[in-house]
Amino acid sequence: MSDLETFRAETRAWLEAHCPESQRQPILKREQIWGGRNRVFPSADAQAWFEAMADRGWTAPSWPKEYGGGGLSIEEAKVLQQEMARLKCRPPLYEIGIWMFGPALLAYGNEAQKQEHIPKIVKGEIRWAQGYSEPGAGSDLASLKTKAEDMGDHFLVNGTKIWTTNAHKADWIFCLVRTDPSAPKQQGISFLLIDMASEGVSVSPIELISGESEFCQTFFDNVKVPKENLVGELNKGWDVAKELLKHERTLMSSMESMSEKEDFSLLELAQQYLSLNSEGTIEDGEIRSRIAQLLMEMEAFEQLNERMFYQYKAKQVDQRLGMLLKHIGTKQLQRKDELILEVLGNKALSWTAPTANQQEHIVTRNWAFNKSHTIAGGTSEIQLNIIAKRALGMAS
Amino acid sequence: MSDLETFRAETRAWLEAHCPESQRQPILKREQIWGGRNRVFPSADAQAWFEAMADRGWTAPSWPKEYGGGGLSIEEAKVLQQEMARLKCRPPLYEIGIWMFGPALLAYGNEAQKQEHIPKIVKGEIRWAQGYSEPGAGSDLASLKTKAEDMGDHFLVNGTKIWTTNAHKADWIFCLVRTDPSAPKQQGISFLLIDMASEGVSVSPIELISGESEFCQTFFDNVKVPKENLVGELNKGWDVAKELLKHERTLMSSMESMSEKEDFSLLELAQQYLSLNSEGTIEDGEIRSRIAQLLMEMEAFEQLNERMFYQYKAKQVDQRLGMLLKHIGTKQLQRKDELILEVLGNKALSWTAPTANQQEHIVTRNWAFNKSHTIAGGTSEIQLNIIAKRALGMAS
Amino acid sequence: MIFNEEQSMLKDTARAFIEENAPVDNLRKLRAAPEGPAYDLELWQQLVELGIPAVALPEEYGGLGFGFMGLAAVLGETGRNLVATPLVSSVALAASLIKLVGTEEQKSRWLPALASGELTATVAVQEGRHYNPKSIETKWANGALSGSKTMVMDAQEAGLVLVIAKNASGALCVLALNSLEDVEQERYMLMDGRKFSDLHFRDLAGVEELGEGEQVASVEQALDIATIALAAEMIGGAESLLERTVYHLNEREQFDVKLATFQALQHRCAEMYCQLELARSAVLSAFTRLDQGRNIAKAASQAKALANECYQHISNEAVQMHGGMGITDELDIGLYLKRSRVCNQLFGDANFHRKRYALQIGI
Amino acid sequence: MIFNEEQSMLKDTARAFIEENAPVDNLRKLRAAPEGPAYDLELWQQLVELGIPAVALPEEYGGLGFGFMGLAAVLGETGRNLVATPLVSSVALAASLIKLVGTEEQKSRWLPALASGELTATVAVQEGRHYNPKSIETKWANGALSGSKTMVMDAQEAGLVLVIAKNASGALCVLALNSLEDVEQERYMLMDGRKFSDLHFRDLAGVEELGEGEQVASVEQALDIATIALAAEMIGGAESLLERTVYHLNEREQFDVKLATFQALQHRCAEMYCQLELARSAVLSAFTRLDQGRNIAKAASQAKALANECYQHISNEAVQMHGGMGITDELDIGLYLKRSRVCNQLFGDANFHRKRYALQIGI
Repeated sequence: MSDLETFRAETRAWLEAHCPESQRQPILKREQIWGGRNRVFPSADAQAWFEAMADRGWTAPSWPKEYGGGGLSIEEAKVLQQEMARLKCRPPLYEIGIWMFGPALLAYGNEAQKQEHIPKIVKGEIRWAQGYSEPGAGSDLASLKTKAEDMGDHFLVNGTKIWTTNAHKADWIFCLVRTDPSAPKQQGISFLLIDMASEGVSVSPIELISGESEFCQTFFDNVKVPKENLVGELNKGWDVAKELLKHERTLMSSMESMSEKEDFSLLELAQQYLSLNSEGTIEDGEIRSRIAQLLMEMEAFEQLNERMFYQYKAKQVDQRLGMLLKHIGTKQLQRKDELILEVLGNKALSWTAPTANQQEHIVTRNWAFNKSHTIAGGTSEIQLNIIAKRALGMAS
Repeated sequence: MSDLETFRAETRAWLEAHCPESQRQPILKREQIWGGRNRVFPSADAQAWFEAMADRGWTAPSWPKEYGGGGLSIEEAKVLQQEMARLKCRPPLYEIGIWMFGPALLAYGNEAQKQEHIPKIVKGEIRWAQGYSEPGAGSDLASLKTKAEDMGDHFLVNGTKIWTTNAHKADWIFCLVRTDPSAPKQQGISFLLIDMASEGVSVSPIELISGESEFCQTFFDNVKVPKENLVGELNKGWDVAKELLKHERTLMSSMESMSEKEDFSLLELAQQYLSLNSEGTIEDGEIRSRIAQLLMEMEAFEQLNERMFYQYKAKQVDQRLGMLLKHIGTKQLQRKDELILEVLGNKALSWTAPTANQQEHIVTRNWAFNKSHTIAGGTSEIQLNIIAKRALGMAS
Repeated sequence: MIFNEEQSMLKDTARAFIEENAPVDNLRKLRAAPEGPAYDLELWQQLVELGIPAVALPEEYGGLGFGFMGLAAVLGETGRNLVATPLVSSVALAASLIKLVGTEEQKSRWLPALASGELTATVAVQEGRHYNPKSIETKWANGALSGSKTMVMDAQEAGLVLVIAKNASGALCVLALNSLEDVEQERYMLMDGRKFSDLHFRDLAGVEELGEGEQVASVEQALDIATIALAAEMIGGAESLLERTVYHLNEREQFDVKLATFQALQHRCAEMYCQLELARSAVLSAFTRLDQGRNIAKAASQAKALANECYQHISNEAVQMHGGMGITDELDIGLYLKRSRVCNQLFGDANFHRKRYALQIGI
Repeated sequence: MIFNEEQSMLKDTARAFIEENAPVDNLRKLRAAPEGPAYDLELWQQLVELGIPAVALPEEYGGLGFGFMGLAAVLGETGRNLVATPLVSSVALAASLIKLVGTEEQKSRWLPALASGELTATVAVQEGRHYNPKSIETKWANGALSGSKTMVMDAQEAGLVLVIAKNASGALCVLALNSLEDVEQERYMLMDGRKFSDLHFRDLAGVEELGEGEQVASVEQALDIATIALAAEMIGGAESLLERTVYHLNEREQFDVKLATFQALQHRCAEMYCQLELARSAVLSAFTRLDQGRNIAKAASQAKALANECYQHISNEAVQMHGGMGITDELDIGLYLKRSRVCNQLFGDANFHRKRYALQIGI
């Protein structure tokens, strides 16, 4: 047996032993475990499962062991993912610190910063928020105006950030701030960590078209930030941001599978809501073809991801393919939502919802919320620009 | 009875009396009557029908009577068109002079030019070609390089025109030429009429992907052109060209109905080539829906044209609508061609064609030829630019 | 195909009135009160005073005889500002149904009241998840009405509820209820902030039948009238969205240039405009046919299918082109987005109407 | 999902050889001779010498055992330059059919000859206007073969023609003809410049049966292998078109700037690239499954449907973006355009495969 096969066998056995039956069911949004000082576990099972994983560092399987991570190789991490999928284990931790901030801090943070923050992310003790966008800036991130003035022993921060996901629940926020107002746009920006408990920080949730308020505006009014909270060099924050954006894009493209457990499959909904003929196939030929077409393309998207994994393993990475993921993934997700609406008919229109069941209710809210996916984290238009210029080499 | 109703009754009676039965059948391309010094009528009936119409000036129904036109009002012309459609009369004359050049000459030509050229167009005695585009210029018409030097008593023309439709069959060509090389692009251009029989004019047909060669390259090598052949003012040729382009765009959008008689209807082909169920409806639900969708949109395009006609009549013209016609019409035509290919299956693939019938053969060639419609006469991309900027007022 | 002078004046009047009195915020107020009325009753009273409910009705029943084209002009305006009114449920649908199906006595009893605005009515049609009047199961037999209806518009506000059912021989018929007192009702708000009702009839007796005998063709025609009325409203909404989007792109700068200068956005807006004008042409053509007394079965399906796709596409593009703000409830864009999806389902989605159109043209 | 070292080397070899020896002009020569061979026989001999026909066959029959993934690598390259070869008809389809259906004796008789290039074979499948192997009517009964086949590839060049028929009990079976001498043939050129044949069998006797008994599953699998082989060729063609288009846009100036700088064109090219890589991933996944010995029924339909739509869309866009020159026969773009439409029909159009995929996933 190869090392990897041994690892697979051991992992499978360990998961079977440590993942309670209740944690192998599709997860509902309200049962997700996020990091945070004040986190509350939805059940004893959930807590046990989380703690077992966090102890092994498997909340961040491929991070270095010295900071509490799992220390797995990329192949081992893939095996862990496969085995978890096989047993239908719930993700132990949902956390922006795991997905985006951690990898960037590991790359750009100093030793003290890594020691301070990474273990807490792995253990889910701190919930992080992102402070990039500003009102009126849209995709033009670099036009940000929030400023951090050097006051000798600290920075004094003033300004407003928007789209700070769940900032009202976050303990810390990582921000891009302008430290040199005279420099050209992308220069003069620094990457700063700010404790949300600091004086002068306030948060106001934004109501979305889905009725939810996951995004916030975060206001900084003369907030004092210690100088040791600067990540990377002064005025070089753009580099850290770019590293982080890489992870965000990968994340966005996998949103689909992340939210899958909550929003049910197009295939199953079609079988449940459409008229079937005696052989069990969908009677209406038009919608049947449109569903098949989308499912084919979604399968191709998975195959594209798989191809990239094998390229990575073989060290033959085609950099261009990564640039496609966000646009393809989010567009497919929205097409799927629209088709689901069509399949459900008037059952998908509920809002206050006495006539809709829980499933129908979630489907509708997801449809509305998911309109954000082609906007947040780099709009589709920006993605297409990138593909044209960088992947295809079109002149600009 | 209103005047218009009287006119309708008279027109109907006249058409019934003068349009031979053979001229009420769908016309084949090879039976189209084009203008020209050397035109040959395909049959005595065709000649009789052409001459009856030309005598009344109804080859150009709304042109002034003094130049041989029909002198009809816009409403009367519409009635004539409707009655011809009702009886399925063939168009008596296919001629670029009728569609595009004549209206522009009526607007910009001097009295002598109108007297010289217009009656011959109405009578189909001269076949005209258009000399606008040049090799390598694409949509950037104004970058043209063919030059006409003022030699005192004549212009000396040198250069090459491309996409000169049927130039190898034409008697005369109207050209845009550069008369002031020092002026900015769109200035310094003049509108010149050139007899194709002039010394130094030569023509080379271009083979298209459809296998046809309707388009040519036309070369001018020290061609002497009399000064009286200048239309409009010197260096103001762009104005004449714009007038003419208006008619070209209207024409392109009606290409569909013009070629309809030759390429059969999607509806009929679908009924002929697809499996029908016992009620006569198409068995395959997907293709049935796609056909219905396109037919709906094509009907809406006709309704749009109808709406514009009523706006015109009521003097409430919405200028923006005219800008949409070419793009919508040509795109629909190409979608229709693709659907027909799909409906015919491998029957639409013939080229040398022993296994295909005449209908299948024409369908295939049309599909290939019609790819030119979204390129010639202003590409779809240019049309969309125009719509965005002029119809919607988007900033440029 | 175009508005005549009277109809154009009516359109201008409606636009001016609505701009002044019915901003989109009105819908937010209705949405904030789930138990409240389905539409602003005071505003409706003002529209009544302008004579709107009488526009399309013939003069013999107290109507103004402007033709349905006049109603189309008004519906485009209510659609532009998402104004909730009983124009579709009562004026287009219920009044047409009474006119087409009712006995002379019933017409005289109800149409003048509908024209004057004293009475509003609604029609219960839909059953199940997807609109399909061919598969109605509500039964009218032995003097009793049984079955369930869903997506009924403005039911609580209506003084008269017409119910489409099948009689003992399986043919379509219409029942008229002056009250919902003995009917089990569930009222709910949908994503567009409007209120709809489910009605359940259990052997309901003492119901008046509208007209006499089989009414298949007339019922279908009344439904077609409602279908194109809704389509006219939808075109108004899509038009407003496109205008708002172009305005936004012309205002907003990014990377130091106006968003409107990006060619990719220009082309997408141009495509939307093409789609909008095609759909609008189909809707106007259907209304023209209607006023000419011609059959509109095919035209209604064409108009609704195109309006559905147009409103859906433009609402998606509008959200996307407004960027982050487009997905906030603060902007009105999301309200149009959600309204478009409800309109999609009312009187049949695009798939339903494509199939119906195919049938009409014999394929 | 990716090429291994051997397969990558094979791909590089194939590309170098084809760039050098088989420019697109080769196809023009074949097209100019309607009565001439279906493919360049000399070029094919050189490919044989490179061992290409042996790539996917097992070593026991004289093959190289590189797996079908190796063949996919070569097909991508022939697709890029529109090289006509019997790789799909003989190497992918006929060889697979013999391997899956033939008796041990038949395999030993034919496979080594196919591997060495001594023999090429073809398979007659299609009947009627649209590909559908479920509705085959060619009959094999009482020792006689009757029926008609269309769109048969490379028939005149083949030393062995396999015919898919139904036997007396209605099950699929395969017949092997060593010669077409007693078969009525019509040979024609299609729009892609390639030659195809119609074959008519009238109570043809003395025909050898391939294998024994019912062969439904094996025949279907062989057809699936041919389907993905063609899809691999199509991806190569689409890839080449996209490269040519981007090159053209980067070269050509209009209004004093490069066409490539127009954002609307950039976004359309980016969308094409997304579509291309999705389709390519599906094709590579199907070949991987095949080499792993897994069922490819669903994968083949997915790959072909996506390849069809991808090649069709990219070829249309390529013509449009090349402007006037795109519609001339002088440029190669039109040759790809026409090849894509023929490929669409071979082994099933997108509609056929969408339905087949739907069936596979149980809807």
